[in-house]
Amino acid sequence: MEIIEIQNEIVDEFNMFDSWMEKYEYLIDLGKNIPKISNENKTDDNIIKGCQSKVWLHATEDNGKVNFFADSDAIITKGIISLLIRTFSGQKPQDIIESNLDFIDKIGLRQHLSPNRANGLNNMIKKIKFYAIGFNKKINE
Amino acid sequence: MEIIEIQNEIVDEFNMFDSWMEKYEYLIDLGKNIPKISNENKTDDNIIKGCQSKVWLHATEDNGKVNFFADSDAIITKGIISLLIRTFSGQKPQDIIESNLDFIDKIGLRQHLSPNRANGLNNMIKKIKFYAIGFNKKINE
Amino acid sequence: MKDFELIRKDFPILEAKVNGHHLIYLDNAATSQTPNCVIDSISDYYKNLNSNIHRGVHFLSQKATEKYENTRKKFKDHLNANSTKEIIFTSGTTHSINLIANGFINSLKPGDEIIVSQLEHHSNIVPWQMLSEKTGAKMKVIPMNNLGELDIKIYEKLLSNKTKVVFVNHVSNALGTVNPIKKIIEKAHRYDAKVLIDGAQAVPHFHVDVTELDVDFYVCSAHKFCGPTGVGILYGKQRILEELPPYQGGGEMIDEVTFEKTTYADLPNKFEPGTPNIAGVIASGVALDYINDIGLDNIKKYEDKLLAYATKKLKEINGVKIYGESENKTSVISFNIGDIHPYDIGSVIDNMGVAVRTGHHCAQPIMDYFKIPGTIRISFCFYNNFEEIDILIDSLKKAVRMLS
Amino acid sequence: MKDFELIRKDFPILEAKVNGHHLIYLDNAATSQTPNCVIDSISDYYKNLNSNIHRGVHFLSQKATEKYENTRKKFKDHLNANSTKEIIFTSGTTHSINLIANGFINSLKPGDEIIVSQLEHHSNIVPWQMLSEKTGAKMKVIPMNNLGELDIKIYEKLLSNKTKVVFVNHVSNALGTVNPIKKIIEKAHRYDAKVLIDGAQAVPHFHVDVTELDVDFYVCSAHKFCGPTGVGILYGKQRILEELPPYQGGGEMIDEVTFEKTTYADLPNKFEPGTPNIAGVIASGVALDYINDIGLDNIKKYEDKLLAYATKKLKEINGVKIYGESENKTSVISFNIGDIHPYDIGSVIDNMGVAVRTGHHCAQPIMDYFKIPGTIRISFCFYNNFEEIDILIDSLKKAVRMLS
Ligand SMILES: Cc1ncc(COP(=O)(O)O)c(C=O)c1O
Ligand SMILES: Cc1ncc(COP(=O)(O)O)c(C=O)c1O
Repeated sequence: MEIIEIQNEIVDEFNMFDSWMEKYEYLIDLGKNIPKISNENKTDDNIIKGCQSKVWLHATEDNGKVNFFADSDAIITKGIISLLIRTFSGQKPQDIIESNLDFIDKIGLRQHLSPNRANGLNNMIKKIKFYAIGFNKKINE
Repeated sequence: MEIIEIQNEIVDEFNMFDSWMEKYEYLIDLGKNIPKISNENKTDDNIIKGCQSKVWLHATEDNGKVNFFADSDAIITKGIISLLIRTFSGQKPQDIIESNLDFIDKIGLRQHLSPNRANGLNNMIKKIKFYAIGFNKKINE
Repeated sequence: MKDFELIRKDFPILEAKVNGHHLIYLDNAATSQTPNCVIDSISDYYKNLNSNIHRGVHFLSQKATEKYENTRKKFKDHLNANSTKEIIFTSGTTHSINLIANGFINSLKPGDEIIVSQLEHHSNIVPWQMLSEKTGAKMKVIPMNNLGELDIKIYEKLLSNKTKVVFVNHVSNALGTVNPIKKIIEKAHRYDAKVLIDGAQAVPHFHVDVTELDVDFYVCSAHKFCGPTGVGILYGKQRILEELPPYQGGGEMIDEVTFEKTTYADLPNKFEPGTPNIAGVIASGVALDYINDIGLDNIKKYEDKLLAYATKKLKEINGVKIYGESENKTSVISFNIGDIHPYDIGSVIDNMGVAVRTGHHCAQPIMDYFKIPGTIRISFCFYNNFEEIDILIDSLKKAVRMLS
Repeated sequence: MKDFELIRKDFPILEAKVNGHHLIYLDNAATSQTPNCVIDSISDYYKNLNSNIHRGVHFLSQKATEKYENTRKKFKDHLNANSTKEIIFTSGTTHSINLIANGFINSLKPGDEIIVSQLEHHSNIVPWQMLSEKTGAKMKVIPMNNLGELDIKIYEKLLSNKTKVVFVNHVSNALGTVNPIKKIIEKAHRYDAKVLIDGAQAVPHFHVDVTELDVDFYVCSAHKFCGPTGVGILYGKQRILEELPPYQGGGEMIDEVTFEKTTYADLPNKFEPGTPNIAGVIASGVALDYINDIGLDNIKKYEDKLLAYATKKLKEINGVKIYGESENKTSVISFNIGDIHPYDIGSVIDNMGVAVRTGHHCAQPIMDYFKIPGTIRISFCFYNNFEEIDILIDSLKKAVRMLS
């Protein structure tokens, strides 16, 4: 599936819920099933700054596609990053770089995130694009 | 006349005026007739701080009585200090030290003085009492 | 005794709704809410007497200066200082501490020592760290125990003739511990060390008497005692303030300026250059009057009851661990529940209208001590009530259910 | 074109009475008055979103942070900065200048030179004097001529490779002269010197574009452009701000704190420790919107007319001497009448409801140049009108009659 399709799928899923509580519960569920980063990759380099909770993010490239792995000590944060991983894992670097991320707003999450967390989210997206840019360079060499 | 009598006299004089303008005009008149400080006594030591205008104040002792001389570059300030001189010149140091100065409030001037000027006025009174204390010591030695 | 339910009506923000729920504001240690009289005093200032102070000869300037200086007198009286020269208005506790720390820049030298406590807010650590770097003076730390209390025995051992300054908060913002500052001050003075007490979390909750404490510097922020943002109050002993070099240069703090030489004005102006937060300072005085009308003794009694009730109720939740269990505490409870990240709980109950703080509360050394990333912190003001605590407890239980 | 008479209704204080007379407020260079929208935004803040910013996870904190940061964006756009990281909120112009002066404390050394103009406000002299004393760098002064204009020829001669910093105001608060800062900046940059422009008297009156000016630091105060007291805006080039050491230590300006080491946060937080004047900053943004709604071009045109009219009328009074007669002036007239002390005139017309400033206007070097104790200064805002100038002139004539 293309990034845009996955995003639409996520928006549809979230639209099924009426209350923020159900959205949060779903997010927590997702968090529990995040593609876990291996312990040796839980390095300081892989920590994303700007969150009250710690977030580690690692990426590998396989056959021109990027795979993401992450973890956090806070479960809601894990849920959020799992949405990002679902969107971007298995995609081509170029597509990641060019993607647009308005689905976060569309699922009505932004208003339930603290600025602190929103800031953390922006940093996660930055880090994901940063990985993609790196792999893109490597592929094109 | 005793200090308190002079003060009452001043209060009576000012009570004759209805408007601040007349009071100011009277003050300006008084300022013009201030017992002038001689030029050699216009030293930095004799400057009173805390006014936007410069005020010089000098005192001499004669037969157990204090005489004050002053000048200012602002005429209203001169008027104010001339009231003080009228009250205190020719008085005994001990009487000056013990005197009360509420006549300033009674003539309704305080509300027409800026805090800056009120501050300057307080400093003038301090300096006058300071002179009196000095002379008192000398006399009692 | 005041009717604390009636008091709530003075605070318009307590009517706010969050996500359809009534706001329950339990983040008072970060900033307290503002009663109508304080809000009105700000409007009133701008509608009737806004003007630059001190230098003006005109009517408005006179009125504004009078109110501003009268506010200084209120704080002098309230803190029981000796003179209005000992009260400096700043933009906040952080600014005040930096002002004092800078005051020691010429007198400290390598070999000297400054003593800080492990319980401090970053605002009372970083300025001294910067000073220590600049002067070569060493920082020593009074450690705390498991209950969140300072170890006075070790403090005594740290003190010596090398000690030049000691800085401790009166009440810890992260744990609520009330420190034995009278003892701390007395012991420091035996070695001629100066003491700065950070009273940001004390002044809102009980009465402080700087003369009785014999403290050298005492600082607090208006926004923590129902006043506006942007105003700090700094008390310093006159004799010491007179000796300190000025901090910032500008208008009003000088006596005469030429390009060759500038002479500084007397206290308090020496430390108040530039146009101050005039409206804010005046409103801080109104806030002070407001809490004095209620009475700090009444406030203390009532807040102690809230604290005891909330502590008891919290302990009934499975897995709750409270950090800071000194006998001497005010109005703050820091805690975690099981392994759940404090941030997760904070986010969930926020959506239920309950405002608490999570994180390190600008006191990382305390978090390091307990080896935790942070805590959930609830903190009371006198307008909080028992019903709100019940709702908090309920929301916490729901959050735990969602998150485990 | 805006109807400037209608605008007066936005300012409640203009209805005030002094001694039975209508207030005529001509002391706008000291502080400007505040429109209802700004006053209301402060009340609104305390009634609806008061909360400590940045660190909170809860609703109020989020709303307050959003508004605060959105205000930063407004100033970034207005000044045409490159990034919100370049906008620092302080407590005023004086604070901003001290912050920057302190930033040079490690890089200046004996032999270096800093250049100031003779037209400066004490706030832009004293901090640099203090820096000069601490570092051994020398201060050089750009002199002015009889018209109150800086002598650019001499400035060029003062510049050399030794020059590290130049600081000049955009508009002189004492004389109203608009300085040719674009030229001043350009010439300083040829020697790699940094330039700080004190825009306290410029930002209220015309449009300022920091990118076009290529200025390194630009500072102003909200209370001079219809905003509240206690708020300063500091623009600095990102690259340079990043290199400067932090000024004050505290919460929010740090990344991590241990007793061994502290790492500082990114811009702008590095320079905003402690709880800022949140309500004030947000209200400053409202003030900015307000003057932008009127339009700075409209304001400039209208104020220029007021200035021309008042200058003409004043000159008709016998014995009037105006100080500061540059072709390039805004909204300020400094003058004396005959030998009459300015203080006397100020006091008399104050009793007639006319508020002006007298004295040295925190610019003693200018008074020293003219060998006068001070001046009477009138200064306009866009809510002043021609009728008010007529009343001023009338009052001055009466005062002269009384005083001579
Ligand atoms: C040119 C100039 N610089 C600096 C200042 C100081 O501003 P503030 O008092 O707001 O710090 C003023 C205001 O008096 C000024 O006119
Ligand atoms: C103990 C303590 N010290 C200092 C501060 C800093 O106060 P402000 O942010 O008002 O400067 C706080 C408030 O957060 C505090 O709780």
